[in-house]
Amino acid sequence: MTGRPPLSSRLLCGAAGVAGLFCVMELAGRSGLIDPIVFPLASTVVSRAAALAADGEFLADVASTLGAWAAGLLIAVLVAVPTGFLLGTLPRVEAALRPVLEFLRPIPSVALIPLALLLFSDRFDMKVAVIVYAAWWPVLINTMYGLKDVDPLAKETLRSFGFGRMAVLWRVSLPSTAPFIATGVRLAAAIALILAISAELLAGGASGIGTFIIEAGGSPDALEYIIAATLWAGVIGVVSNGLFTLAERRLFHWHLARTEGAR
Amino acid sequence: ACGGSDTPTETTAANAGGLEKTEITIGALPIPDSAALYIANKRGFFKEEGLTVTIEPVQGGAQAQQSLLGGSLDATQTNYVSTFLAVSAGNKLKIISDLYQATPNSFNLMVPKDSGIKTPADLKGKKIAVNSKKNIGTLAVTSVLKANGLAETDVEFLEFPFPEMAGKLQQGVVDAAWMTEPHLTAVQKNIGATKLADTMTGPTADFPIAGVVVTEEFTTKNPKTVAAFQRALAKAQEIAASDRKAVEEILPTYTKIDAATAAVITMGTFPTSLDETRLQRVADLMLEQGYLKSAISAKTILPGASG
Amino acid sequence: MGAVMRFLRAAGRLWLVPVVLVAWEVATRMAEDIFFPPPTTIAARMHELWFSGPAQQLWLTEGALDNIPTSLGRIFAGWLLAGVIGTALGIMLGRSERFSQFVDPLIQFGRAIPPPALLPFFLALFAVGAQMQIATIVFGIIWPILLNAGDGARHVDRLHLETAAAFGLSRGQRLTRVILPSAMPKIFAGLRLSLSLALILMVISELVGSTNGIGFQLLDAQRSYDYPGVWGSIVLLGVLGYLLNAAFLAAERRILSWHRTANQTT
Amino acid sequence: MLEISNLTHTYGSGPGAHHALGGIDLRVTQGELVCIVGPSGCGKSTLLRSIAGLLKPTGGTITLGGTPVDRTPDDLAVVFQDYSRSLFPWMSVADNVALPLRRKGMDRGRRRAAAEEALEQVGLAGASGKYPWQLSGGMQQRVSIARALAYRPSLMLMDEPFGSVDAQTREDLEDLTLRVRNHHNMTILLITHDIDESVYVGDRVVVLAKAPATVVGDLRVDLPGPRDQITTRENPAFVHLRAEVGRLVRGMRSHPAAAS
Amino acid sequence: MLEISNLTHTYGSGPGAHHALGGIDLRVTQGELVCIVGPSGCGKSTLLRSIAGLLKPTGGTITLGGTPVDRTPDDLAVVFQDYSRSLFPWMSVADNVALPLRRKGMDRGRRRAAAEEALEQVGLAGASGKYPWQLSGGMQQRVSIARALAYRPSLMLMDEPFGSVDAQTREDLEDLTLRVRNHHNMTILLITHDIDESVYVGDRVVVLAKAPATVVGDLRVDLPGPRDQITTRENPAFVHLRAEVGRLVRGMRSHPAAAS
Ligand SMILES: Nc1ncnc2c1ncn2[C@@H]1O[C@H](COP(=O)(O)OP(=O)(O)OP(=O)(O)O)[C@@H](O)[C@H]1O
Ligand SMILES: Nc1ncnc2c1ncn2[C@@H]1O[C@H](COP(=O)(O)OP(=O)(O)OP(=O)(O)O)[C@@H](O)[C@H]1O
Ligand SMILES: [Mg+2]
Ligand SMILES: [Mg+2]
Repeated sequence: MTGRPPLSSRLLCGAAGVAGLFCVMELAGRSGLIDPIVFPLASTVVSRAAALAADGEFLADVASTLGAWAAGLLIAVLVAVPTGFLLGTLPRVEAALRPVLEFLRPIPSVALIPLALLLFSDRFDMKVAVIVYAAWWPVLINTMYGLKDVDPLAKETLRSFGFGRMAVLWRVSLPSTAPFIATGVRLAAAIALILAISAELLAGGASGIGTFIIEAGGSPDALEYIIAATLWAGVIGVVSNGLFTLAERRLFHWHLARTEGAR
Repeated sequence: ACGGSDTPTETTAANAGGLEKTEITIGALPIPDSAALYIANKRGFFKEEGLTVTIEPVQGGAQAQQSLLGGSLDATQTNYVSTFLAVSAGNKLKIISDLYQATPNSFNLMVPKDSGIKTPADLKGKKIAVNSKKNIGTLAVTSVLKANGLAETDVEFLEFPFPEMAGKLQQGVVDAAWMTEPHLTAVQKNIGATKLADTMTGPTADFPIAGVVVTEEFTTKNPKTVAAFQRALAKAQEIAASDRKAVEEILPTYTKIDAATAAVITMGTFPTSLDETRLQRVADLMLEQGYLKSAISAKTILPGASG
Repeated sequence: MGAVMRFLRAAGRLWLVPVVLVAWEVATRMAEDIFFPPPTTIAARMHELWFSGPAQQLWLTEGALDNIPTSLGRIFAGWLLAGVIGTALGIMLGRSERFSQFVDPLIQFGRAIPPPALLPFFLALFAVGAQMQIATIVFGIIWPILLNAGDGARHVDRLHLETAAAFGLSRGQRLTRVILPSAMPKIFAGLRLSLSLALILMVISELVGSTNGIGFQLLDAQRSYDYPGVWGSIVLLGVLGYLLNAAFLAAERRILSWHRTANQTT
Repeated sequence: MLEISNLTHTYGSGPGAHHALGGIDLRVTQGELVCIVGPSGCGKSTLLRSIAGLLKPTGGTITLGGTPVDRTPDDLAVVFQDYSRSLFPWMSVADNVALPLRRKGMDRGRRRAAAEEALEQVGLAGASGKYPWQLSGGMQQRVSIARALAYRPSLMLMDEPFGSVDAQTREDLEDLTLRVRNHHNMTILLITHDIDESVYVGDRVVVLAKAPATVVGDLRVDLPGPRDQITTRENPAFVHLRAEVGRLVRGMRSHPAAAS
Repeated sequence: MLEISNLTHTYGSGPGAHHALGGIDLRVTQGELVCIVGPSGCGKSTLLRSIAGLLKPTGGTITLGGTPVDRTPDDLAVVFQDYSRSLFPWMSVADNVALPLRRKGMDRGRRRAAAEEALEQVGLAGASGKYPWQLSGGMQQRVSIARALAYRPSLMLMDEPFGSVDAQTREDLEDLTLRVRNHHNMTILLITHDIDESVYVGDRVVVLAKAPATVVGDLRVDLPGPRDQITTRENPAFVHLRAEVGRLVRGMRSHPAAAS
């Protein structure tokens, strides 16, 4: 617990890391290691991305993508955590459902987008459905594995005081699984963003980062536009992850204190 | 199949022409082919007919057709090869307007600077990039190959998005690339690629490329709306066909092609009428090259004929 | 006798599968939608595509031999690479605050980038074909392993680490005997997620510049409007995923046996 | 109140099986405080967990107030041997103590007050806002005692509850336990390794023999009540009983010791 | 060998800070066995963890054999108070004991043999193939003692090492510790709550006062060696020292007790 580096140093180090990668990419491009025709120079991409930040239309696209992302992620978590608990605590149900779930899990959400297009007449619903489908797996799996990791003595303690199954779930299993579920949510957040963009790419639509990429596809500078938009997707990922990490540090300080030991 | 007809059709008071449906969402690709749609919208041709048309960018024909059936789109731009394939698979689709037709040098086979490939006959055993297999690209390239004594199996087609083809040519991942505008102009300028062949000659000369497609259900339920749409779009096609400047002006508004590029690229033509015999050429060539298992009459994909 | 019982019990666990299949068949037959062919049609198409070959090829068709092993090879190569790199990097991240400060933003950045959008980058770095596809798979599936391993390594019970420190265990021993085992349950959660993701990424990586593989076949069926073929590929992916997962769980049960029994509730 | 007959338990099966309990018979009446002593690993905790319904014994019966124990009985509190793992790290000390009181239908304020009171009784008045991992081992153990005491169960099971505290605190806790027991007429089963303690707090001392555990001694402690740390321990009856239990634990079964 | 001067430690900062060690001075010479007693929560474990280099004290210095302790010293073994959490659940008991021996450069066979021997010494001959969670609390504690003993460190730190075992086993372990110490000339710091034990095994008994911890007593135990559970405990010097320590712990600082 002691001596956690202050936020500023985290930011600084992170910035240094990003700058390092930028330089490597730029050098690779300039030295001809990566032909700029094949993959544009880092500086070109960054300046394009910077220009996009001032482009109102692009910002509207980002907002639209984020809307679907947030809705999809929220629903995915709300569905996956209870399901994870159900499956994690009722081995019979888990055994019965497992074949079906394990069959569904590897089906590429991208392959499902065409089907989703057939089923939903509303674009937003379609996007959200696809996001939920892809994003709930990490939350589900992490919930189930987290449940296996709960200290049995902690559960027995509560049971010995006469608490029922539900109370034990709620008061012991949930809190001690929560940090691991949170990791699942962070995984899901990135996947949800990926799916939001992919769905827009495949399905089109009025606005969204994916739609922006479609529009850029017809341009001679398409690659630069696409990669600049991708850059923003990455930035959104970094920011959202930062927020999640902050929330986790607040919520699970007990977890850190107990485990952040001698390094 | 699902949902399309369930969308409640709004009939507003302003609906003078007794249209069954006044609000239409149409999918369009951000390429020159769909210019007339945007012209019609911008100049108010749709409004004049009592239609409110929303144009949404889509990436490809196949997904757009799925959106059509799912109900998130009422109509969409499509290329004819995709349409015939879809119809042969049992989809009930109707073409209601023609949008775009090839001209010389609008779809060329490009090779890198100083390539050893001098004529299409040199392509034997080589790799060719197309944007999508089993589509116009392969169809057109194959007809060029045939004209040069090669068969489709003599080459290997690889799929790459148009924007990446320049890089693939440069890296030598492919030996030739089938490209269209604005990438054609860009690839010549950026890496000095040269034209190996125009793929829109001979059997593919003036080849029909793209049109507007709806479901059969849509035409039977909304005949007046379809007619209104056709009238409005025809006006715009007229303008696009006769006034290149109009197209050049509209292009930067819905694509990321700037005015300077728009001024120099080679464009196809914008047909003003839907012609069955021209469309039949597509189906016939597809049958000849084995894309279709049995002959399809172009009539079946035109409104009025129930297929 | 034991084997028979075990078989019966295993079969008993699969009871939901026929139920789902029958429901699916009935629903699709009633809907009569060309986009949703009934399972029997899909099965027939799958048989035609992959399982109608000569006996000496185990009834696999050329199409099957051409596409399935290549795809599986890519999946395994990608998954193993991702497992090794992800675990190693994850543990470094979990154990070194410094290191994680520097690279964390890059990782979060990379994680949020849609793998299809990175195809051009991999295409630029690697020759088209297996190398580039494996790179795409690794890039797409490494995150769950990386994050979970990092998490597991970060949250090793403090007293375990102190014990290791007190007895002067070397860095290597601390890693292999303490950190790795205690992060193992989480790493396995990541590996299991990634295994299915590998199938998905395999499909995505075969969408561009590829000439064979299950993903390529899926795409091919899609553009030929061969709906039973599309569904057939999806079902094949599902079945492969199920089998891979079952094998994985069996391995996990062996490796994490201490964990299962140590934490079983009485 | 509690009747155990021919209780057996075997951990695992096959060649690695461990026969922990080998037929235990025990009756405890309402309000009694029974101490259980026995060598390390003999099966005391196993017995306790069976009574608490946390473990399904492989044989025999346990009835509590006439009804067989097949799940955790109502109105029971347990102080676990592994106290540090039985506290919830995500809750403050006070919340840990107050949590079971929800079962009693107490409102927030009364739960809080009861927790504070119990913490004060075990000498942790100032620690209520801290988290368990901020406490020393002995303090954690006292929190888990406070949790059980605050609950005021009719049956309390304590597994080496005073093992990690200093002598002075230990005596205080022993007296506290006795006071609370008298006040609320609880039945208590207390496992201890301290023979003096077993005689001092117990109404009876039950001695278990090594694996598989069986009852080898059951001594009634007839000491004049109320007990007092100094006078009781000086009582010749206490000294005698202590020696008796000591001999039983050492397996000497009441023979006069040869040496000394 | 070990020198501690003016050691202070404060947990946390700001209003919630806890001042655990308030300036401890202590010198331990090579081969000495020093027992540390003090009330629960006074800071004994904190002191131990500082010596083991597991915790960076906020003030003062610790030197071991002349070099300041800033990381975990070499050739050290610790028996943690929370023994159950300090065993690795993914390793068998024998592997847990054998693990540190890798540091000594022993080969597999010798590690194994040393582990088996140590387990036998603590009375766990049969348990080597089991996992820690298959053992009773007292057995787990003995495993962690065996691990430390098998390691034969030059400095051993033991935090209430015999708290969870029965009286008989406890005596055996005390004697074992003394034997091993004499044989290998180890230096041992042993925290205990049992005053008798501290006098019986210690060469010196250091008494800590309650938070913040300071040394309030440092008694040399001058009992005729080799110690023996029966004769030593009967020795009047033992009885006197025990009373002395008891008084110090109770804060009575050598005044004759009023009562009794
Ligand atoms: N989960 C388990 N699996 C297998 N064996 C077990 C398990 N738990 C306990 N045992 C065995 O059962 C026996 C009795 O254990 P128990 O915990 O009841 O002992 P105990 O009397 O409480 O000892 P202690 O005083 O040391 O706590 C021990 O020999 C132990 O090895
Ligand atoms: N991580 C921590 N954060 C805050 N305070 C702590 C922490 N660890 C210990 N303390 C406090 O420091 C004091 C001394 O704790 P320590 O564990 O050293 O006591 P101890 O003498 O070993 O007691 P016991 O005999 O009960 O084990 C206690 O009051 C405890 O509350
Ligand atoms: Mg026990
Ligand atoms: Mg302590």
